[in-house]
Order: sequence, then structure tokens, then C-alpha cells
Amino acid sequence: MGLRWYHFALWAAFAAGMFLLPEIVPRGTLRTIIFANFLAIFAISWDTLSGRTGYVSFGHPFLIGIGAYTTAILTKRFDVPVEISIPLAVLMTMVGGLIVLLPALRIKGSYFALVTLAMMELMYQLVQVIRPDLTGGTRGMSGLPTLTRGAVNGFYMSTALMLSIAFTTWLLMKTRLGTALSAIGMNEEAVAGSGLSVTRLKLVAFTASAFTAGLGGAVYVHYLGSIAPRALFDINFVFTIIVAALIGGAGTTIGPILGAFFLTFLLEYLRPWLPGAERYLIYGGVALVLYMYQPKGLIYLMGQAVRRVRKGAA
Amino acid sequence: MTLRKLLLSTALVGVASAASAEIKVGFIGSLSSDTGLSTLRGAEMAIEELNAAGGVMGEQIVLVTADTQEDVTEGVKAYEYLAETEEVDFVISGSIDDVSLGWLPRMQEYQIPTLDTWTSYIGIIDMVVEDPEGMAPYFMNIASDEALATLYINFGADVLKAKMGFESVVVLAEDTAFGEAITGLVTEGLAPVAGIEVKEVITYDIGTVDFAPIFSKAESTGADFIYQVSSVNSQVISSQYVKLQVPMAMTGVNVSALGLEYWEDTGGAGGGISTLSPVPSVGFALDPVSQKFVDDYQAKYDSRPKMPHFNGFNAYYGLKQAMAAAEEAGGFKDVAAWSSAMLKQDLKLEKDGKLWLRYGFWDYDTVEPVTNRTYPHNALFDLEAPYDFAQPSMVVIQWQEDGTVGVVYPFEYANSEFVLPSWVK
Amino acid sequence: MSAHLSIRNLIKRFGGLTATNDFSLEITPGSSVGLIGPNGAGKTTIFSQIMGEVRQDSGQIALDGLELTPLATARRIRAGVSRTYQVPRPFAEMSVAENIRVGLMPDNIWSMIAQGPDPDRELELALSVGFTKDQLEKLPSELSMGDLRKLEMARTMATGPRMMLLDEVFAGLTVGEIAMISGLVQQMRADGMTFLIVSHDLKALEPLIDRAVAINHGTLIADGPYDEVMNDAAVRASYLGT
Amino acid sequence: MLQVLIQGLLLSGLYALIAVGFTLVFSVGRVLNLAYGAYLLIGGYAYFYFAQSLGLPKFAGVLLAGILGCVIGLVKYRLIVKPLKGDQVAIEIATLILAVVLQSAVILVFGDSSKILLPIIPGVERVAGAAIPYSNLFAAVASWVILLALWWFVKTTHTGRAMQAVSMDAKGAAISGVDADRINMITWAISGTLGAVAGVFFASYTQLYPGMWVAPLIIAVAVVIVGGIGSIIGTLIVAHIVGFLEVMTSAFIAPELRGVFTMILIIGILVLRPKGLFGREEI
Repeated sequence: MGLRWYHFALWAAFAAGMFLLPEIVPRGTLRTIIFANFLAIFAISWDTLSGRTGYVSFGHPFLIGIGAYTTAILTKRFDVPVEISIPLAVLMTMVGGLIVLLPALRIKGSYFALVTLAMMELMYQLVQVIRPDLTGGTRGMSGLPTLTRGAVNGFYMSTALMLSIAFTTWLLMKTRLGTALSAIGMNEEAVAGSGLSVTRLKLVAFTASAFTAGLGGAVYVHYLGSIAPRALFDINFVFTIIVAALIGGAGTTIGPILGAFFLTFLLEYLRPWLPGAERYLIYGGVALVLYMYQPKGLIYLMGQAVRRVRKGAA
Repeated sequence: MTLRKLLLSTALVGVASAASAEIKVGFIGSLSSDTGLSTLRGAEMAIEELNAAGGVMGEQIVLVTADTQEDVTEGVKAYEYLAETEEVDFVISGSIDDVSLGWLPRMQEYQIPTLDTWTSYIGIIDMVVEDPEGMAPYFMNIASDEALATLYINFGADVLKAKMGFESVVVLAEDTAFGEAITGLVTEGLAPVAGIEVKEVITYDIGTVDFAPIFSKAESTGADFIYQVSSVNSQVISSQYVKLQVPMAMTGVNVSALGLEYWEDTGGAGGGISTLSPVPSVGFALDPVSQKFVDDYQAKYDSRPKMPHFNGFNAYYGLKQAMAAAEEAGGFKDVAAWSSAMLKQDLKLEKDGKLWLRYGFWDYDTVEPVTNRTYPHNALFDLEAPYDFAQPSMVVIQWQEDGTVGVVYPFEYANSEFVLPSWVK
Repeated sequence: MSAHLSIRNLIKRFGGLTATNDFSLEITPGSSVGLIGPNGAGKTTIFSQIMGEVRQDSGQIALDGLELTPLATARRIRAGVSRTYQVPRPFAEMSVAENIRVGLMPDNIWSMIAQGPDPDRELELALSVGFTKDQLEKLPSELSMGDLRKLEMARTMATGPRMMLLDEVFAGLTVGEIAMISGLVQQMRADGMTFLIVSHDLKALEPLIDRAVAINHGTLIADGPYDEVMNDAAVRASYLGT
Repeated sequence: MLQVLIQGLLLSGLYALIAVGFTLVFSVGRVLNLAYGAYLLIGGYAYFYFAQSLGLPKFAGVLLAGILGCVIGLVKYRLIVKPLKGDQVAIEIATLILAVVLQSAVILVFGDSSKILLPIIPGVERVAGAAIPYSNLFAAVASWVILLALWWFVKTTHTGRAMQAVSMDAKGAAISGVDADRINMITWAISGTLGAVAGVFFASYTQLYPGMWVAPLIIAVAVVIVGGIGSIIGTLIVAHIVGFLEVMTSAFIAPELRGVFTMILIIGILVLRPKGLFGREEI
């Protein structure tokens, strides 16, 4: 399971392939990829905490929201330049998330999922009630500074961000730390019984997850140019993030990316044929069937297919 | 492996969307709400009529749709889809406020001529004031909410105070930016202008299940009537008002009461509710041209909404005006030319020899005399009787307990009278 | 690498049940003690309290004079005491080598990231408990009960203990495997490891210990050489269930 | 004061009915059914369709809604819960996906405009300044009756005791000859029925709209968290805590903070007592 040269070659090929896309595909497709990139970032973030350690978060938009709102408020209300507000937003997500969720990390299993769901709901209600002059209340904020203009630039920016986050996460998870985090997901007591401080490990997983969520969330609002609490702290958004990670393959780095691209393109490609509510019905239905068929995700199915082909060839 | 599949399928879509010589109109809005459907169908009917008459500049118009699900992010994706995959020439929008705000940065980027038919958010008009160049392709053919609220204060003075004799009010406002804005206008306008004392402002959460404690609180203030400000889930508060038979009059803004389905959707638990509405509203007497539009509409569609909401009219007339502007400007490509041609569009509809409805836009310089500000690219409206410049920015409608609905204010447009629900003594 | 464990007046109650009743025990460095008693006598609870998985109500536990009571499990393991579990707890989706790797990790996030695994040491530990080299990449689901116990031993040894607590290491093992593990324990004893061993398999246990301690209802009832303890009237009675 | 008491009792009764079906599945199957809110959604819309659009008698509307809920509960158990074999996280996620699918289905059939249900019993009584609509009173009384009947069922019938046994110790129950699969199926059926009926009452309190499954789910979650893997009586008590908290916040503090305290309660309780306030292992 160590690092091999072909791992890096594959990453390089993946990156090169991605960066070639603007030459091949129409701009509309690039726009779709941009959303897929952001979803991939959120799914990787979710997976760093939940996919690895098994602490399933149903309130991930809570973290994304801290990052998004911090930079939105700083740039919109205090005219802080984006270069400063985004790092601050990331820091705020890590610190804020830690303060609030630290006590929650001692809660296990389904209760952890529920408390994170409650956090998200609380944040949703508080954002609207407390200082609406800052948060924009229910309506949110619009006219935020955007980082790029045009599909191609947006594509390069989001792809670079997604690839660097994915690559860093992958490297980190390849180390013994990654092994230890996955071990927590399999048997938390046995990790403690191996002399490792589980609380500290969970904290690291959480901080890494918050870092990615905060960074993704902050850049995302500056891509969208607006922020709306109703779309952000929404159980449908949670659903999309979790399903992307799971459909792709939780506990891996490529899985969430694969899942994010699959879901985003599924939804976009249904649009010309089924513009209305049918689209979401099919989208959800496909997700449900895929998940029920193989909870380990597309990456596992693909691996299985490869193994079968190899067996057939041998 | 997936990458290749992905490339293959994108190539297919690319081929499918390679446009032939035609004018492409994109609809953005919810495809499953009455609001969204009103705009969509208004646009469809206008396109049908234009195509039957030979199209625009010799080309046929085609309509593509992008659903927003009333979700901001989906709205951004939808606009991008229309702009980049469908490469539309013109966008007609039935989006709600937040969704429009979400895709506006995209519109500024792509510079596609766009007409909003539902949102009345004054902040967008302010954007036109601040950035006339970037917002040149944008038009809103509904009176902005500030104009709506300003005329509404007159209703307070002329009806609530003068006719009903109400001296004091308790405001029940939802906890949204809209609620806050209207509440501000009411407390700063209604009280001083109409001479009605504001006893208390109660703000409620839009997820509220049970309004009983809130109504009790309102009753205990001893005010003469309740002023309701409710755009989200507004049927809940109004139907509980009816179910609880709250012994006070209630009026204000109730967005759900704007459609003809209100009666059916509330199962009749909506009598006595009154609300302001942009025009033409349900219960609004129509001029012959608009009446024909409604008749054709009802002949064509048999699902809800049975009667287009105000934005359906806006879409129908607005789309025709956008196409006329394109004829003048030689298409949609030269945005500046199209924008100034659009600004000059002016459609006057008369009823019984009186100016009844007017579809046109405020220019950059004209100052509206009552509010003393400009409304560039916003629909023309009139805030003073006898409404000979344009139609009033809004009317007040009231649902009676027998299920009929009519306009109660302004008097020039009224066809019924403001009454109290039967259980209010 | 020997350790001295000292338990004084340990008391633990679960509701109305007294699981550990004023239990004291000294284990001198390098010695090996067998902890015996009928089912439910409180043996595993004592293990759990030594490891900090269960907090005692009162009493002290010290390793080489270091008071363990305020320490979390991980810190106790770093102090030099480690245990195996009656029911093996492997990481289900990790290979044998990776399971051992978790045990070998330092409790330091930075060195976890900066330093790679040590495959030689993993192999050495795996071989020492009797795995073959080609079993290294096997998943726990492909292993027998005996193999799982061996894996448990290897991971425990990987934490570098000076004292090991073995909980029913022989249950479910074949005769050959029992001999194998016994040999391993004997070798570690020779190297100075201190042991506290719980086993129902008294025959296998006897040669591994210097001394036996019997408990019933959480109370110490006999302490001394194995034969003496086994002939103690109270011990015999406890096994008959009176 | 009296009006707060009356309004609190009415709302709490409804909340108890909403929560109990969710608690039941959680205690018997140890499974969080995140599609629980969808029963309320389906129940509410079914009632609207049968009683309001087709004009069937109201009682028939409630009955048909309940039957539909029961069927959906059974189908859900057979097709989703059982194949996932007690993998809690997988079931939570699969049910979450299902809820979103059902929401889209409702939008497809009914559109996404909200609808208001007719009062089940029209009319209103005014007591001490508090209006008591007969419909809400009926909902509260019905919910008490249903809960007591359920309590009686669990305590006295053979099936009920088997449910208790499974909830305490599934393996032990299996050894003593309880068919856990059958008990689970019955539990899911009851939960579905209760959810759908609660949906009719909930919708008649507020409105019907496709996103209406989230709010009751949060209420149910709150009750389960605060009550622990609770007893029916525990559910009843906690539903009153949550309901009164809401009414009192509206009446004495500020109506817009209505939901905030419920969330703080959930988080606070979980952080302080990770197993809930009344963490008992029985139904």
C-alpha cells in the first residue's frame, strides 16, 4: 500500500487530462465540471471525517457555511480583499467548528449524526435571526466579489483547487495517519487499545475535514457570487454531498470525486429531456438503486470489473 | 474509462445544441410552481402568436426551459445551462427573489438580454442605478416592492383609517428581509401618513407550525387590526387565522392569496383574507386584450394555474416587447442597442376609454414624483389617483367567505368593498 | 524491559453489583501471574480497570511507581502495559500487516505523517506469533480464530509493552497453536516480560505462570503457587458454583 | 398563563404523535429512519387527495392515508432495511435518499405549491383568551388515545411484549423464539401508519408542501435524542417538553427564536448526556 511511481504518474495523467478538457468540450460542459469540482471538494471533506472514521456527519453544510459566511461577510460588509478573507474563513471554519463540535466528538454512532444535523438546523436559524444586517438574513447576500470570470477560467480555478485538495488528501491518507483514521472507522476501541489517542486522531480528521470544507465553501461563494442560507443549510445539500461520497466509494479519495462527477453529470444530462421534477426523481432513484446494489460505491464496482477482466484474460 | 464516456456524451450534447437559424428564448424559473408556470405559459403563448405571424426577423422562435426548483444554486446552474449549453438569445425569468439574485452575476457576465417577471426586489433596480452598463440587458416588468408598499400606505389612510376607523395596528411580520423591509415601510409610513398607531411588531419564524400563541399575543396588544407581512408559507398564517377565528381584522401582504387556486388550496379556509397584489391580480377587471389572453390561456392549458398570475401577463407582453426591440436593434447581439430599444417599448391598454394597463419601463433620468427617486428598467407604475400615467403599482384584493375575490383598492379599480370577516365583531 | 504492577484496594460497582471488591495485587518485575476464577468473577473487569477502559470507583493502580489512574488508555499503553481481548478485535478491512502497523504507530500525529511504516518490523512480529510470510496481505475475514488471536497478540506486542495482560489467549485454538503461543510467552518471559494471564485452559496456563491468583465475586480468595491455589477450599467451592 | 397551558398541550399532543412512530422503529430496530418524515408527507397528501380533491368522507381519508403509510412502511422494510442487514449508517443514508426521492415524486404529482387542509372538524371554542379549534383538540385527543392504545398494545399483547424483548436484546429474543424479522415488520408497519396519520394532523395544523418532511423529522429527532431510546411514556413527556418550550418561547421571549431553543436543547442534552435524558433500553 506504499507510494509507487505509477501512483504519481496516474495523478499526473488525471491532472493533464482535466486541464486538456477546455480544448475538447463545450463551455456548457465546463460549467458543469465546475460544479462537479466543488461537489467533489465537499465530498472529499465529508469523507475525511465520516468516510474514514465512521463518524457520519449529517451537518456538513454547517462547516461549509462557516467558511462561506465568513468570507462573504468580510468582503461584502468590511471590504476585506478576497486574498485575506479566504484564509481567514478557512481558519474560522477550523476554529469555530472545533469549538462547537469538539464536545460532539464523544458522541457515537447515530447520535453523532443527529447532533450534527441539529447543528446545521441551529446555524440555519441563527444566521437568519442574529445580525441580519451582517448575514443578509433569509435572503442571504449577493453581489459578492467573484474570483474569475468566464467558464474557462472558472474551470481552471476549480479544477486546480479540487486536484490540489484531492492530491493532498490522498497523500495524507497514504501515510500511517490515514491508516490510523481508517482503523477508527473499523474499530475505535482497538485503536485505543493500540496505544493511540483516539480523541486526538478524531480531532485531526475533523480539522482536516473542516479545512477542506472551509476552503471549498469560501471559494464556492466567490464563484457563485452569492450566498443563500436556504440553499446552503439544506438537507438536500447534505444529501448530495453524502451520496456523492458514497456512490463513488467512501474511504477513498478518488471515490468522492467519481461520485461527484457522476451525480452532477447525471443531473445535468437529464435536463434537456426531463426539465422538471422528474429529473430529481430519476436522480434520487438512480442514487438509491446504486447505493443499495453496492454500498461500497462505483470505485469498488470498477475494481471488481477490472479484476474480472484480468481473471478472464489469465 | 469514465472520462471517455464523459467526452463522448458531451460531444453528443454539443452536436445537439449546435443552433440553426432561429431565435432561442430560455425560460428560467420553477417548472412545478404556479408562479414559474405562469411566466412559462405567458412566454409560450407570446411565442406561438409571434411564430404564427411569421416569427421575428424572418426566424422562428424556439423556447428552451431550465428548472430552478426555487433553489439558488440550481438557479445559477440553470442560467449557465441556458447561456453556455443552449446559447440562448434572450432569457425570460419567473424566478423568485433569491434565485434572481443568485443568477444576476451570471447575467452580468454573459450580457444576455433578460426580463424578470416575478421578483420585485428594489435592490436589483438599485443595481441598475449603480451599474447601468453591466445591468443594461436586465429589465423587470413588475413594479418594485418600494412602489408597492408606498401605494399600500394610501390604502391604510383611505380605507383602514377613514372607512373602518382603525386607530392602531399590530404588525405580524415573517422573519425575512422582505418582512423587515415592508415592516419598516409600514412603521415609518403607515403611522405618520395614515395616522395609525403601531402598537407592536411581532416577528415570527417562517417555519412556525402553530400560530395560536402569536395570535394571542397580538390580541393582547389591544390593537384594532393585524397587519400581516408574509411571503413564505403565507397560507399557514392566513388559514390558521381563519381556523382559529381570530377576533381581529387582518390585512397586509399574503403572497399565497395571489392565485386563483388559493381557494381550492385552502379548502375554503381563506375567507376574509386581503392582500396587496401586483397587477393584474385575480379579481382584477381586464381590458379586452388581456381578457383575450386569459381566454386563449384557458383554452390552451387545463392544469393549474387556471388563471395566469400577474407575471404571466408580464411574460406575455414583455416577451413580445423584447422581440419588437430585437427587430429594431437588429437582433439581441448588440446588447446596448437592444437595451435602448427595449427601454422605449410602450404598450397602452385601454378599458372603456380609460388607460387601464401600461407596459413600459422607467428610463434612467425620470424621477418618480411620489417617492422622489428613479426606477431605471423597472416597469412603469403610477402612485397617484386618477392613475392616468399608468396603472397603480398594486391593488388590494380581498377573498370573501363565499370564495369570490375582488379588488377593494384603489377605488378607480375596485369592484368590491373591504369587509371584515363574519366572526369579527 | 520488566515492569512492576501494583494494585491496591481496587473497588468497582455497577449499580448494585460489586464487580471488584477491595482487590489488591502486586506483580513483581518479570514474573507471570495467572488470574483464575469462574465466569463472571470479575477478571476481565480488572483488566479493563488496569487499562483505563473502565474507571475504578476507588483504589490505585501503579506501574513501576507511576500512578495510572489519571491516565487515558493510550497513555497507559505508552507507560508499558498492553492487553489482548477475549474476543479478538481486528481492523476488518485491513491486512495482517496493516493491523500490526497500527500497533506499531507512535502516538504522535507528526511522526505518523512524516515517517513511513516499518515493513521489516511488521514482518518480524507477524513471524514471531507464527504467521507465514504469505499471510501478511490476508484480510481478517480470511483468517481462522487461531490466526485472529495470533494477530491480536502481534498487535499488542507491537505497542512495545513491558507488561502484557492476556485475556483467554487459548480459546478456540488448536493444540498446535496453543503450543506455538505458549512457546512465544515462554520466550518473552525469558526476555523479562511481565505477564498477567486469564485462561480457562488451566492445563495450558499452568506452565506459563509463577503464581496464581483466584477471585470470585470480585474478591481475592487465594494467592500463591498454582497447586496451592487450586487446592484451596474456597477456590474449589467457587468453581462448583457455591 | 392558562392560554399558554392550553396551547402547549395541544401542540405537544401533536408532537408526541409525530415522534412516537420514529421512536418505535429506533428502539425496536436500532435504526434511524430518516425517511420517517416522508410518511407524514405521503399521509398528508393522501388525505388531501382522497378527502379534499375526491371528496370522500374525512374518516375514509384518514384511514386511506394510514393504510398507505402502513404499506410504504412494509415496502421500505422489505426493500431497504432488511437487505442492509442492520448496518445502521447504510440504513440512515438509504432512507435519507428515499426521502428525497419521495419528495420529488410528490412534486411531480402535486406540484410544489403549498396546500391547506380543511379542518377535520370545523369550529372553534374560546377559553380564557385561547382559541381552541375543534380540529386541534381532536388531533391532541386522538394522539393521546393512539399513544395510550399503543402503550397498552406493547405492554399487554403477545406481539407487543415480543417487540419489547427485541428492543431490549435482539439476540436474546431470537434465542427465546421471537421471530425478530416478523416483529420488525410489524413495527415498521405501525410506524408507517402512525406517521401517515400524524401527517394528516400535522398538515391540518400547518400546510402541505413537498418539503414538509424535514420539520417533523427534526421534531422526532429532538424527542428521541432528549428522551433517549425512550419508552412511549418518555416520548410523551419529552414531546411536552419540546412543545411547551416552543409555545413558551413564542409567548414570552420572541416568536422568531421558536426553533433555536429546541436545537440548543438537543445539542446540550447530547453533549452532556450522550445517551439522552431518559436513556432507557425499553419501549
